[in-house]
Amino acid sequence: MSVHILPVKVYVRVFVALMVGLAITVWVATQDLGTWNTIVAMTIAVAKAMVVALFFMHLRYSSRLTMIWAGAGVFFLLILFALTMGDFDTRWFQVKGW
Amino acid sequence: MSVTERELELGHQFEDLEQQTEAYTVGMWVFLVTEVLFFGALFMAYIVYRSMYPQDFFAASGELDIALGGLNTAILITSSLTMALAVRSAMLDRWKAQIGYILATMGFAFAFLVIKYFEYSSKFEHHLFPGEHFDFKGENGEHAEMFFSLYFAMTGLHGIHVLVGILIMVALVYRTWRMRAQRQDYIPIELTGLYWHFVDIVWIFLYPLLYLIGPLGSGKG
Amino acid sequence: MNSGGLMPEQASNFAQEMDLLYYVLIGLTVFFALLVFVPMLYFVVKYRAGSKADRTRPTYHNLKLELAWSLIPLAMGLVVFVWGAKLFVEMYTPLESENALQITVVGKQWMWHLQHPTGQRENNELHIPTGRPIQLTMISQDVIHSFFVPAFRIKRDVLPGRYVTMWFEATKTGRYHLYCAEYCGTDHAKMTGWVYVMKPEEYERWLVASKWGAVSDAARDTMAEAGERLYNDMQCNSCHDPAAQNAPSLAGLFGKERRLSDGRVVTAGEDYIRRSIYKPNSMKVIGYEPIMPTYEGLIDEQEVLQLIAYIRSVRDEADDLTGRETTPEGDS
Amino acid sequence: MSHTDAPKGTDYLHADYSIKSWLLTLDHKRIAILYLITISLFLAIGGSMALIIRMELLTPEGDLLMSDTYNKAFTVHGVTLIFFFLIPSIPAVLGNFLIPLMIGARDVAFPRLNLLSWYVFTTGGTLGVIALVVGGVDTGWTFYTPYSTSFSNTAVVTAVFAVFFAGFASIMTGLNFIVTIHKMRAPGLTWSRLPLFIWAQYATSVIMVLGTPVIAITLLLIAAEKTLRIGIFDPALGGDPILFQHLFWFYSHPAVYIMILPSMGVISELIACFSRKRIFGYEFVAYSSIAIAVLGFVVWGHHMFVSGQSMYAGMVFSVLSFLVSIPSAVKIFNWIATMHKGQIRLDSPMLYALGFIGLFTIGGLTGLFLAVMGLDIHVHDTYFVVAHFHYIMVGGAILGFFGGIHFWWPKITGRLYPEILGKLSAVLIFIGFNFTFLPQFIAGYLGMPRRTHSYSEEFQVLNVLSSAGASILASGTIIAVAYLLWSLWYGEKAGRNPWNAKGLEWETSTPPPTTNFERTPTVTEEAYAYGPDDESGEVNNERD
Repeated sequence: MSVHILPVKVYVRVFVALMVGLAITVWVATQDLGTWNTIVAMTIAVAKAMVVALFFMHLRYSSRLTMIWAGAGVFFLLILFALTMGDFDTRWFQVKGW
Repeated sequence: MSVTERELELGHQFEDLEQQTEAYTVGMWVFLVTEVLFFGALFMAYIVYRSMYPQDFFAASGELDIALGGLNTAILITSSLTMALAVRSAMLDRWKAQIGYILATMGFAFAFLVIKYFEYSSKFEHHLFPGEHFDFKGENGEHAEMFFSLYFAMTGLHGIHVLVGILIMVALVYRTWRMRAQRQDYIPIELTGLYWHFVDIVWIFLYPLLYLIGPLGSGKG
Repeated sequence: MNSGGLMPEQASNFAQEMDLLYYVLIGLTVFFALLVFVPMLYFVVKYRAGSKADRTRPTYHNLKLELAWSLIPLAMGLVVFVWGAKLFVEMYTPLESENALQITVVGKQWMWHLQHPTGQRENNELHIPTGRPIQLTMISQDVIHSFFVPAFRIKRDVLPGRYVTMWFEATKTGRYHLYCAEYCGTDHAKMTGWVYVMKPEEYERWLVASKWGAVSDAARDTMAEAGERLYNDMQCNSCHDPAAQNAPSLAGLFGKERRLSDGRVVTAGEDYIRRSIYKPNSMKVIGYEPIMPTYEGLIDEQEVLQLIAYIRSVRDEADDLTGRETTPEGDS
Repeated sequence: MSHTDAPKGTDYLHADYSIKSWLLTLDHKRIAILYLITISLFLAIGGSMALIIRMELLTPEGDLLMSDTYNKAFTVHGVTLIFFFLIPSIPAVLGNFLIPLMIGARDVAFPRLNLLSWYVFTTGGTLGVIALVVGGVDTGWTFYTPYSTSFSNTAVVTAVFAVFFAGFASIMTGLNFIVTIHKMRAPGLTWSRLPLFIWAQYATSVIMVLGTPVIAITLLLIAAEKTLRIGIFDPALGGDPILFQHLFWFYSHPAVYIMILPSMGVISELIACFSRKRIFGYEFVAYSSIAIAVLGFVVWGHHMFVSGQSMYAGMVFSVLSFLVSIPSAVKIFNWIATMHKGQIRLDSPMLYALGFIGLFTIGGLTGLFLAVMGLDIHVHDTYFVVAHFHYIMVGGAILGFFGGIHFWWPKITGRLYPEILGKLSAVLIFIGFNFTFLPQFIAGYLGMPRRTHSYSEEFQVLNVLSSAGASILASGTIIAVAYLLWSLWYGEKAGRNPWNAKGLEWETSTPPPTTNFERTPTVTEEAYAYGPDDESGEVNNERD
């Protein structure tokens, strides 16, 4: 990972983006979009997390290995979510059966 | 400050500085993977119980103060900025700026914990801490205790991480001050920065999931 | 019991197929074990250090071989998976047929309570007829137990807080072991019992005989009657009678749709009734005030099952006349 | 490679005799020795519990122990052997010692973290054993709720906290190995030239790092629920015990691969060395380790077919469980193919390797019985399951560990163990093991439930057989431990490469100097380069 020094401007712009993201999240929460509320809130949160990871944590300038490991954590977490919810959300099918 | 590269501390097991830096960075990211899964299991419980008792979660979430939560999110984002600038100034060997930014980050972190303290103490007064004398007067609060169990588990674990972050930063400031005369390795500050940004990312997810659900304005989702 | 052989008795309709599946898998195991051990021993002997075997041109790669011993075992595995899944679904899907004998099982720390629809209550023992499907509706009062009868090849974890069902049909008369398979505490090993399988006429005689010594008429009640007695003792009728307006009438409730205050539409099955009894304000029906007190601790699991049997038996006259499903309660 | 041996007194064992030099060492080889001592103690404790259990099961009525004493005994057996012996054994002992040597590095990436992991492990393990033995925990190693949280009034919180604390040692070791293998390989040592032991250790470290945090938080939730009465897993307060099982098995199934993968790495080394031949299908065996690590995380539901999990999720887990068995099959077949046209020597490490292949094949195939949903209904929670996982854990992991210990014993201690006794103990362990656990398969299908201190009379014959076998297995193990300890003082001095094996760890002197290599070696040929010329097969015990 070469010593990559970013101009202060980049950091400030990232900071502003995060603050705007926060404002949007709060505003969206006051609107009644039904189930869309959560989906929108989560996409904004993921976007903010990506921005923090790529710029503040220098992931964008890190080696491919670091990026793979950053992705691995989230990938295996999603496996846990997907397969466990696969159980909880399909339990009520049981009554109808094959 | 004319100090050659060689005098930077190089572990005996490493061949050169570049290998050491890369090793510490990858090592830190692997540690952050364990933290992702450590918090992830709690998010798993949150997803399961919110899908089981949506109404109770919305009612219980109504008890949380959105403004304080939002302020806390802003504080943590700002502390992330000051930490990033601290890392940048460490890379540029400006140890005075570095100490200044770290102290700013610690200030914001401390403010975050103070706000958390007020939030927690108000919950205790309203008997919202899960346990024997938990009573929730809200409308459909049958499983509100589940929400508060998760609320205290997640924000409590996050709070402990913030506290640990502050302690590391105290050690860091002392080390930077003590070694101010020579050119310093930016690895320690870089790793603390990675840790701190991770703590910020966790809160970025916690805030919408815990505070911003339920009937705020007219929203029900 | 069994003749000290290596296989348990086959005393239920599933035993045959389960054992066949077991033999097929033993066959697969023997096949693959030989596929590994024979070449291994042969090579150990033939190519032992210093032997005069031909060792020219040793091979280190063979893609076709690698693919063969990956895909072929996977294909065999998937065949066995499909068969196993079919058997699993067949065993764990609740029976719809009417002539199934509905036995309720309540697992409690270190004993089994069993109830027949005709009111007989047994501890750690179950008398059942052959030739008739038996459906078990099971729940636990404390920790997770597991209802396991090896001779019938049936097992299912009995969970606290949720009904699970399992069905089988006994095919051979005799006395078979009942075990608790899921570790449940100090006397987990003693939580065993017996299942007596009798000819249908013998079973009828047993039903009558077991009621012979009944002293109070309560002991002679069927489950539904016991449920009705409890329904009145606990004054459920003061609110739930069709005349009273402050609670939804329970007539013909079973199997019907119920619209809840948060918009969800729920079919009123056993779980719904049980949760309404124990946690009423988590199941608020639209259009009614949530004034029902919780009966947690007042009524135990067996009594809830009796209430459910009673509610299941109460026909709604409107249904019988028109015979069609009324609109979900609360839409009127 | 010059054959000059390091002058006397500068190898890592004799460099410094003070206690402080051992307790504060940063040398990965010494930390490996510290780990070896600690896990041997835990093996002794767990193993003795196994003998007590087998004695109890000699008679159908529970007459040797009271029921809750028996429950505490099998909990000590389970928790101690799984969390404090099997999971750390090969990675922390053989991994710590060999990884830097095999990749030509001077030490692991983070030596201080390595020492910290030993202290965390030993503290956690000791606290755990004290809680289990003195306090007594009767929940079994699985801590199933709601029994562990609301109904068991034994020292669950202390034991759970101890396992949580020891889990960090696993995370530290995993993290250390991942960075070491990525960043500290000698020049020329590309991934395709790495010994397969390193591939297996890398895959194990990936599982340790990804799985351990989930069980850490699950154990914390158990402790929180017991102390603060929050209802995450308590059905009365709206919690769901099945969620506990999901979170528990999300770690605990990959944990069984943490136990078996290192042994597979050891077996690859042993088969190659004692057949004097390069491993057949090197890439397939290497990538199968990674495949096991990744697929190991998607199959945990096969522990919960009968537990009230929805049948559709059960089907998904069942299919994936068949998929995860394929990489293990690929490894077994490739080992057999390696022996084709080799120069096979049946020294004791090879006996352990062949024993591993035999027993692990049986263990793996009986696992398929349990992956079939229909059959699992009958055999779940019976002695069939107990026999299956002992075939994998003892027949696989422990045989691999013993094989590795015997193979690298000369390099670790500079001494040779008595070969005849080595062969005797290997055969004794193999016979004793089969004697112990084959009858349990039959008892399992007959319907004998597990974790019961009394059972029905018709199972007695099988249990007596099993207990008899257990004594043979125990005697074989005790003989092995005895002559290994004996060899420390009276064993023949070992030369630099007693097995004439290939691998960087055999290039340096025996026992290796503190900094492993005089100068970092460069690697030019691929792993296991047993060329035809030195396939003469005779073992020259260079005594220089």
